[in-house]
Amino acid sequence: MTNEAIKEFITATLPSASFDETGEWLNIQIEPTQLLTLAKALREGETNMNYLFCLTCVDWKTHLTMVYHFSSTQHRNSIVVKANLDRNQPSIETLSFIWRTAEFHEREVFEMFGVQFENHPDLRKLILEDEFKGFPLRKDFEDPINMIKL
Amino acid sequence: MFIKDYISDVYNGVTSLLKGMRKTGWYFVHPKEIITEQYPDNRATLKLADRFKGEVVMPHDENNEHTCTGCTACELACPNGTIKVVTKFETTPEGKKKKAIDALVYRLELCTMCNLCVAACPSDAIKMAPTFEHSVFDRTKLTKILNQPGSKIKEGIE
Amino acid sequence: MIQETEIIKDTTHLGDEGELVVNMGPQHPATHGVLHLVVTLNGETIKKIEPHLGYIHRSIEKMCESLTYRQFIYVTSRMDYLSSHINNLGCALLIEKGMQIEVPERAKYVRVILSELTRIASHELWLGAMAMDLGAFTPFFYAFREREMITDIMEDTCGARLTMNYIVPGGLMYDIHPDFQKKVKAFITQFKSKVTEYEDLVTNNVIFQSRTKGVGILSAEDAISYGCTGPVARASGVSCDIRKLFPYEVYDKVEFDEVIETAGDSFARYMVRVKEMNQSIRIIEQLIDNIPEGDFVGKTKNVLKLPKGEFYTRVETARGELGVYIVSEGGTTPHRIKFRSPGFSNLSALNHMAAGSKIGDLMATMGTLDLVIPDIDR
Amino acid sequence: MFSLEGLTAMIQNWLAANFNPTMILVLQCVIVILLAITLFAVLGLVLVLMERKVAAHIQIRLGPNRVGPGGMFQTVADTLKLIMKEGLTPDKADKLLFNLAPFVVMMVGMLLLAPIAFAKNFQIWDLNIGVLYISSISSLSVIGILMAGWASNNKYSLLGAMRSGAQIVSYELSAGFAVLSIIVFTGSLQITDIINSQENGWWLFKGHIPAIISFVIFIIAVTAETNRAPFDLAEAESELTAGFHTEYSGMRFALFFLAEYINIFIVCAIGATLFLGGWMPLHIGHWEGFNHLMDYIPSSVWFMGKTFFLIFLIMWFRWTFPRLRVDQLLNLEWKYLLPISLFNLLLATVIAIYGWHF
Repeated sequence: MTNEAIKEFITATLPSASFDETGEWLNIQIEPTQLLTLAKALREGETNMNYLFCLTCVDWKTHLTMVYHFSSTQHRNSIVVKANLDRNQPSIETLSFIWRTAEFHEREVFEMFGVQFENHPDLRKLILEDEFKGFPLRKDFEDPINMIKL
Repeated sequence: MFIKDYISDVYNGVTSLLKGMRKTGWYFVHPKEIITEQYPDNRATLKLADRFKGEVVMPHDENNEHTCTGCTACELACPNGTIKVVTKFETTPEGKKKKAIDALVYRLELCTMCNLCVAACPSDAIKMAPTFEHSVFDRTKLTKILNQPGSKIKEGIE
Repeated sequence: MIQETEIIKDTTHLGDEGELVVNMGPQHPATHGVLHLVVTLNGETIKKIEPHLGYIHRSIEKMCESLTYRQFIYVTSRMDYLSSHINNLGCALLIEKGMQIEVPERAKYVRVILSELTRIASHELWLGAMAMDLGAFTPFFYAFREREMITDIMEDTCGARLTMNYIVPGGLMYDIHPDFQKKVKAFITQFKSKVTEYEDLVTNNVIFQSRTKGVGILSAEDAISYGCTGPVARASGVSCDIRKLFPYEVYDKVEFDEVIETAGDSFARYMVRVKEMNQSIRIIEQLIDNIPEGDFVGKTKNVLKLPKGEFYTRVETARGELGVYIVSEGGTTPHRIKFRSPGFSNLSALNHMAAGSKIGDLMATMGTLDLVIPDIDR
Repeated sequence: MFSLEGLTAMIQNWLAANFNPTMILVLQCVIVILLAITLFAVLGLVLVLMERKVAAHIQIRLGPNRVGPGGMFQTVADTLKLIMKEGLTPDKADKLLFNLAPFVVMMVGMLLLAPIAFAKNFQIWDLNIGVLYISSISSLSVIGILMAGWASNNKYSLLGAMRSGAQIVSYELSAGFAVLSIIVFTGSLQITDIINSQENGWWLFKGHIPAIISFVIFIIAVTAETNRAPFDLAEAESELTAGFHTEYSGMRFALFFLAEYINIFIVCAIGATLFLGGWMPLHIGHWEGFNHLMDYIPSSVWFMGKTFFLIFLIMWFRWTFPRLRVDQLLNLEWKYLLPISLFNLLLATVIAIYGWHF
């Protein structure tokens, strides 16, 4: 599938999505509320994006960006979906019902960035201890004891 | 049919087990295959690869001279803050002021032997030594000063 | 202020009637590290497995945000320490891609040879450790004997046995050792003569086969959905070898087969790895005599600055697909770096694979997943 | 020619000359107990070292080689270490059972020593139901293991003990049937009779196929009964950390460890007695010269040689095979070993009735 075909397909489902082709792969910028619609379409439609190979979050100090890397084992092309979140109340729909791998990756993002994943089956801390305060991968995280400034 | 399968099952199983036993038995009666290195006893013959990254050292020649200019390239290259270069200003016989190292402090306990400092050094003043017996009873002994006392920079190194 | 998330704590609940909740790990002989599994048992049968991670989480991603592009490569050796060379390669490839650095052919060849040696070493260790999980102690030592030859080669050429840090952006840290080719060839001969040993001791052993066949089955759809990669996915019939799909370095110039099994059980995963070792040997044999002469490192600037943007590289480590995702703002340090580690995704499938089987099967399943805990925790 | 028989007779005469009958009995008991304890200690030291050396050589290693020449005193050092260690009792453990369990396991080993003939006329108690006595007492060891597993208040221990219970109870059956097929040939349960019946050849050779089959089954079954790999599910290091003795430390752990090796020695001694003629030298038909030569080797050496050969075999198994799964373990017993041994017993009976054996 070419990028054009994917663009057409996405525009058909989600007219408001904006595209960016400067990087290696096609970037799709969407609103967080539209994620579930787009994800379902990507998974079930002709794009057949059955492989979510990377799920992460980037802290831009003003907002958080969820970054999803999708790929298809059928067409072998990859796309990147991004959604900007409010930094104070970050919340987005979970994808763990569509891609099972999202469950662990979302739990990691939840504790590292504090993003709430709605309808996640088991949203608990995975790596940090339960009493841990703060979100370590955010840029403003400070830990005077364990972080050594060189 | 059932009996035949049953018997062939048992037969194949037993032969596969016997094959394994033959292999281990072969090693049992061939002590020459033993590969154990008796470490503290073979110190004399134990030779590590020349490139083995054991610790950072500063080679000095017979006149107690090194080639470190105190440019702090290694300090900047180090990811862990292992190296600290303390510089001083020396006056040469001609009366010129010249930057030289006072001490190159190397903290072995922080070092990950990544070789980045050696790669960064413009005058090949430091290198990795193939030593590995680093254990000491006191942690402070791991902080070393690499330049020898009274050493000075070699002529002609800028 | 951000609202701290309420964590639901339920420490009093220790399973329902007839259930036994066992903490496997963080100190347990079969978890090969500090993996903590909370296993709910019904007699000998596993009902649920819940991994608790983070016992050796060093926050490498946060650490890398304060390291320059030259410096951060060495940290990645500590992620998946069994394929540290391939981790380094992934990072170097990303920087080279982002900055359009030319890498000399010689460096490419050596990188691939060392990657494949690393893969063999990793699989050798896995083979021994997995046999040990199933109660056979001896193959461990035989596997380590061959692995020792590889680590000796690494020591000669890279100066370290495990965390090499031999790759720098643009090529290699220094040239290969003069004896490199001779030693690699000696290793290949030795390895080929000893392969039958593993067959006698492990592969054909009736106990081993009955312990692994039909155990921990993962279907192809589930493997993709769980994001499994590497030998785990290939054993389920998913073609996912990055070396074949998106060739990097000189993988497009060598002939090798992507090993695919379809059964999806522990034995298939075992066979994939054993066959992969042979394929790696095949790759090395094609390259070892043809290492071109020339520079071992390309021309690079002293201070590396990745242009503003996002970069992603994928490399095939011994455990699967390693993704390196860097968001750069144009400075000397990355703004955000994410390592998509293969073990993390593979582990997430463990509950699905092992639930409903016996405790003994858990060891076979976990053993064939080939988990390296620092790789999962990062 | 050195013989233990003469030694016992000498002591007996000396006792008879100097003491009254009650005193003689008491003194005999004391001597036997002292000998048994010494034997235990020595066997423990020797067998642990042997296991480590065998394992090492199979695994292309050297094994213990630091304490004493060739590592000879390694186990002595280990024992010293274990004696000096603190014996911890877990909180909420059943203290009485927890402390009792290692002794129960040891006691079973001690009781089993009674009917074993170590050399010609060198036996503690030649009771007329020797084999029956052995099979009944040896099944008691499961009680000790269950006690240990239950009393530890540890989930791993409990799982290990339960596994061990299922395992020992099932494998008792095929071990019993294997022994029974030899009893069918000899027609006596007394150990002396069984050994004497092998004067012109060991049962392994005389008894045709059934004896060989029952020998194989016996070896498998006793490996399982003593919880040795590939049947070490009760300990299953990679699954249950250390199984039923997870919580034991110090001397109590040492007792479990010792009991394991004593049990191996005893079952191998029984195997040697039943199938390989005990202390009886190797005799082949009418080769008079050869038989005379064989008679020259002391009977105790014959016995120990055979026993240690079997012990080596069991160690060889351990360091070669992977462990079975718990359901496969029971499958092996109930679907393979038990039917085969039942059929084998029938065959042995037919052969014994028609007198087809040599």
